[in-house]
Amino acid sequence: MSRIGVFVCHCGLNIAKTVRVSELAEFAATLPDVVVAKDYKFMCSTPGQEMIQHDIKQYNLDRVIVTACSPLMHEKTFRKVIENAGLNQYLLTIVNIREQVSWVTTDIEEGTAKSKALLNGAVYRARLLAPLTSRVIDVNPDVMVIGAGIAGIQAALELANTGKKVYLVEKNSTIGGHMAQFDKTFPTLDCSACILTPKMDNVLQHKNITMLTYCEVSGVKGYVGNFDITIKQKARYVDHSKCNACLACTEKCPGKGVSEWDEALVKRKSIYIPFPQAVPQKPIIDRESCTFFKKGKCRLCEKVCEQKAIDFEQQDTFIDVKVGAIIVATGFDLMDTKPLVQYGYGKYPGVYNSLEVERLFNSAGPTSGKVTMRDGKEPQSIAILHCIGSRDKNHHEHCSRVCCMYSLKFAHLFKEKTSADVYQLYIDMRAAGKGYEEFYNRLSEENVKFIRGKGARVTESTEEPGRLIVEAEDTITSKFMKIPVDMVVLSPAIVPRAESKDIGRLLNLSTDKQGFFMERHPKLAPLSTMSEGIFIAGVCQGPKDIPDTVAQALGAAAEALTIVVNDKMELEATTAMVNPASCCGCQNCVRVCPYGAPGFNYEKRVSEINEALCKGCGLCASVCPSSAIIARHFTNEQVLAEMEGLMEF
Amino acid sequence: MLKKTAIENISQLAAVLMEKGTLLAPVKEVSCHNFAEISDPQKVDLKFYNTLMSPKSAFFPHREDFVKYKVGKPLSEAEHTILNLKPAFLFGVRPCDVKSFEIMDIHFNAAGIIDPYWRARREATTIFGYAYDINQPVDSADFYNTLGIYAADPEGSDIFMVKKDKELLLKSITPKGEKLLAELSALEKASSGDEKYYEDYIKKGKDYKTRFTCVDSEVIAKKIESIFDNTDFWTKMSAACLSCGICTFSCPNCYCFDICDDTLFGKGTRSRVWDACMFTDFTLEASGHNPRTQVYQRLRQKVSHKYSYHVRKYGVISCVGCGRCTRQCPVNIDIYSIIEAALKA
Amino acid sequence: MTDFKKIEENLKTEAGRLLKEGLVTVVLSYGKGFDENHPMPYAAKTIADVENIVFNQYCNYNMARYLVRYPQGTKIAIAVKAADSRAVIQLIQEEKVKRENLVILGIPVQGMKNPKTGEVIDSKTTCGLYNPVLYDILLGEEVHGQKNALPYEVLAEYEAMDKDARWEFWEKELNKCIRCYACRKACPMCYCDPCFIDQSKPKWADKAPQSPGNMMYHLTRFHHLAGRCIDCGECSRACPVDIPLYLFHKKVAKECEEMFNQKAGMSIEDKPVLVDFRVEDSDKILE
Amino acid sequence: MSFEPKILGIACNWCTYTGADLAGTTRLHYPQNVRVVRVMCSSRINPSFIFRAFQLGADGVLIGGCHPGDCHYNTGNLYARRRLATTKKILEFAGLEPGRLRVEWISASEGNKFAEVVEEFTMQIKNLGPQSKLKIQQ
Repeated sequence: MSRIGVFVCHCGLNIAKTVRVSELAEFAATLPDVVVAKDYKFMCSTPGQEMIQHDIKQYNLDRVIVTACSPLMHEKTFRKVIENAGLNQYLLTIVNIREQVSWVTTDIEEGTAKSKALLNGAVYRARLLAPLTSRVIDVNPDVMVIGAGIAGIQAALELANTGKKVYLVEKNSTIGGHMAQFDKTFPTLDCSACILTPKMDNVLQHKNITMLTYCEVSGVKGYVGNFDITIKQKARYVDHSKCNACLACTEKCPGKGVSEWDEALVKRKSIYIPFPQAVPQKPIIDRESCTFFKKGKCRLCEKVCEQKAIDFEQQDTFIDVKVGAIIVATGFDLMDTKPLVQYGYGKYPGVYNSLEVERLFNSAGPTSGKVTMRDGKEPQSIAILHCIGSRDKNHHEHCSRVCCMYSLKFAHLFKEKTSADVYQLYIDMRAAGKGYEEFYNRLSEENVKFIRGKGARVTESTEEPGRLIVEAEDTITSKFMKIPVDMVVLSPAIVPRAESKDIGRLLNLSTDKQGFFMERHPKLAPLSTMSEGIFIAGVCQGPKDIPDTVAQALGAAAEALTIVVNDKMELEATTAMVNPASCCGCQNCVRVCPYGAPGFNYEKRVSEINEALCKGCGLCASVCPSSAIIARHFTNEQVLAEMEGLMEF
Repeated sequence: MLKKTAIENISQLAAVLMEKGTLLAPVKEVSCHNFAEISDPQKVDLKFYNTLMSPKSAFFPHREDFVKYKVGKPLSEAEHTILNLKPAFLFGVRPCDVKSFEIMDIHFNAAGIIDPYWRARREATTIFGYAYDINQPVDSADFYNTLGIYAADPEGSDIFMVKKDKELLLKSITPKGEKLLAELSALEKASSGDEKYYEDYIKKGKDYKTRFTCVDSEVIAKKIESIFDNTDFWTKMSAACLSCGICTFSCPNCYCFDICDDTLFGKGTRSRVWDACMFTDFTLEASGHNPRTQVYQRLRQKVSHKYSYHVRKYGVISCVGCGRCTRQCPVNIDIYSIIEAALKA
Repeated sequence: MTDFKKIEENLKTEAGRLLKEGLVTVVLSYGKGFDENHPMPYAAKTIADVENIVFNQYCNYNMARYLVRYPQGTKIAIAVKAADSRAVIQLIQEEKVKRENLVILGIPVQGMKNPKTGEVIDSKTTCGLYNPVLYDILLGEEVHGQKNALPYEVLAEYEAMDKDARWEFWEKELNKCIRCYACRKACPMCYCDPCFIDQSKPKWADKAPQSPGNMMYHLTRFHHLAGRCIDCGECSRACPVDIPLYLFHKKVAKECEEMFNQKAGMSIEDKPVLVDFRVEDSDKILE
Repeated sequence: MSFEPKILGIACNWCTYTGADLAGTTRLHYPQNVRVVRVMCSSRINPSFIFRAFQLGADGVLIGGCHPGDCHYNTGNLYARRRLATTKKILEFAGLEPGRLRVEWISASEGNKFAEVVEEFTMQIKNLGPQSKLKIQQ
């Protein structure tokens, strides 16, 4: 016989509005084994918590049911509460009558009836709960950061400065990310390189950071505190341990590849560093365009290299590292706007996307900072089109957040560097950031033409070949407009990196509809993920500007630190175990477990589960034909009992 | 008293008995006959050799509810099942099966433990024994002769029936049977020819031979005890055994049961459900220990219980040679052959 | 087809040789029962035992059932008919026995009979194959030229039934069950000990032979055998109350073959389909 | 009174349960007939749970898991897909209406899908009427 206490929360009116909470408590009191049932305004408040603790002692409770919000919200809170009152934390059951009842109905009859059924299920389940002991594991003190843009760099530096060893993995041959491509940053217009490159250099110099450029994460095993990561070092064909960065090779190389760094606006050598301030300052060979790889002869670079660092035989290698926590900062791509044929990107040379324009402004860019178009001419009139593919139900519903501001920045820079007329075609001007509205106001005074209306189409002028016509409706005047311009700048939707899907899969991260990584909670745990020990920072979680990205990076570093700062940690006790007396030796569990937790003891002819590897999914329990596997906290009995309770009323 | 009826009119007799109480009689199922409570008198069917399941379920049903209770409510609120029985008629029981009731009485209705459920049913029931048809061949699995039972043994029946061509002769054996038979006006009076036929039939029953081995209960009891440790013997005997429960479930003398508590939506029932010593979990103890994990141990237990322990304790073999276990066994294990082999071992 | 007598002779010869040469310690085949019509599964362990081996039309038992009874590593010779060999393959897949510990004596045969009914056992209640799928020694000539038996033809009638009629059919059939568990005990793939239905934690169903428990037992058992049942029909022949369990198993086997493109017990390289997956499995199977 | 079906929902913690929470957070209204059991992964669902649910009187069973490929445990739902498909075939051949068991992949961000599925499934079960075949008659 259990002694169950039931505590029904009103959550102000959040629950009480559509569930008769006092009736629910009265109902609970009639259920077998329930010795006390109460309702209270805010169960998670201090008086609420104290009431639970008081009643545990007064009524000698051995099970507690909190009927409130989702367990994903407050399970941890109430576990602490009962633990502090001397009860094992796993003897708590949460009944979710807010997210899954009161908030999804307007009918108090329905809401109350469903709450009773759910509560009854919880009572059935609570009776069968068993106290569990959390596992304590050793924690590896190192951290891996995936992606070395500003978010990854900032997080890595922060952690390294606390003395933790950081592996910074970057798929490109240099760190820096998108920020290194920018010229100025809004709203302050400080030079992007000036604020970023010192950090890049810090990374290079930092004794606690192992920089793994031109690398990809190819395998992840283990769990929080003990991740085993396999990293693929892609072949560079240059032995960086020998290379002294003289770059003689890049001068001699006859090969011509497309400069990814300059958004394909120019060519680069086949052996190259992406840009002058690249870190590491050592070249790689682009196999696709290298004359030797294509034609079988050349090897000019090899001839000029005094260090004998060129190695055409180099293969991809694999590096294994162990870390305790992971920060994912894989950043973004711009949406490919070619399929949006109405804007003519890829068809008309005068249509640019925003990153290309960033490079045009950049003094290290293809035009050395002069705004000239693909035909070499300076544009006389420019239209900047906001929200291309974003805030658009046909493509991406989300707002890309930074486009308004960088478009204003572009307008300013165009005004500064050319004499062109600049048009801004926007839906709404979103300038909600520190100093942003001020920046917008400043631009209004810089003779930029603001048209409230989304650019609908870009066509070629029939009268003046080469000139473009931007069609739009000015929604303020309700006038349809055709604006002749030389240059069109598209602000495409910001989307997650194409590769982030693979990373997500490797790390078990959920993604939202747009493919951005899902945070554990949108407000209270914006940097944590559903995978314990894995954190997210920067645009891979959702579009944001540099200040927010840096703030998230710092936050993620702090979150990771909370794990690796301890040498031990507690894990959920909800693992599976085998009852050897019932095991029939079919080895189904061994066959299905994604983590290799069950193993077969050939001597005893039974399966055994290595609890350190078990993540508690319960798959083994459901494939066990003889019900020998006990999925702790979700045992067959507990689930069956809960079902019975749910179906009784 | 001897009465008779045409077999084709058996449903009329059934209808009369149904008016008086509950009638349990053989009915034809897809490929066998079984005793069942009759709701349609036309369903009574005497064209059977013997039923698949023994008639023990008339007194000892597969499941017997004892107590109904509510989870969380005090014991005082629990309801005990009380049997309110109408008179019952168990119709068409073969002599070996009739004999089994007497053996089962030892366990349920004799000094020591009296099972109210068994007793109530037993007392409410009038048994119509039914001689084997001695004009038909005997089934090769039967061996009731070995246990001293014959094809037309009236002993133990209240009324005993023999088949005469297309007629059924009914003879009262006990005062209870006599009283009932007198009340059954639907039946015709038997002629003196019938009387003679009946007497002859009973006599001829002795010559209707099943398999037979001379078994003295004391001798076999001692013998089986002596080979308890002969693992080779038992392993060999049980090599084919699958450990299913059909032999024990169909046996008229197996009486093991399990007490089960089943609850649904807070309402519970405590009941007695047949169990079988051939099941692996039969002897599973709460500690997890199981003294009989091997097939040979379980088969040895079954044979020893019937032919040795039961003799030691109650003086009789707990087997009537009805042949059901042999007939139903999916792998043709034959307890008669085991006994024969044991005697030679 | 090689006649029964000849197969019996071959069986005795091979059993004798294997035991004599010490290649195996036990030969699982068929032996004398209490009369001619009632042979029994038989484990010959000595050369003297070989004389007791018989083979006739009633030797329908699937001897694979007995394989798991012997300690791992025991060298076993086993006589198998077509479906029986599939059971052996399935057990090898499930690592209950090792291929290298087995000498498989294949029996190509047709015209086996059900001793209870005298009916010829054909594709109605079994997989309909005549020749063993896997063997080391064949004890007769392969059966050829027979009309190709289709194991799932028998299902058409039941598949065509209205769902309510089918429910009525199964409810009636499964309610006959007396829970003697002969079906699972005769089944070569039901090697769990304890069976889920014997568990007290949790107690999946009542022990009494009544509808809820019977349903839970049989439906779950059908699931446990999904993709594993090799359609030997032994469950139905063992059943004292003649529940046509083979029908249900056939249906599940057929569905599994269609969904997962793999037939149980055909290759020792396969993995049981329900402890396996393919990323490209279609969501259509859930419709 | 119109027939209000009792539907048992079994949802995986990471996707469908979170998705159901999201439906609440975003105040999407849907019928209150589904009572959800939370399990860690859709692969935890033992087919016998489903048989039992129907025995307990569920008129429908709704199972929710992560989209294939997005399982929090990598491959759990890929096993679940096969196992649940087989369960469905078994129930169907036993004579239960196949529409009474439904499996849906609902991600943590698909609160609206959860609400839609519940709405649709509840309608479907209402049309099918009470489930009496497997329900234990007390």
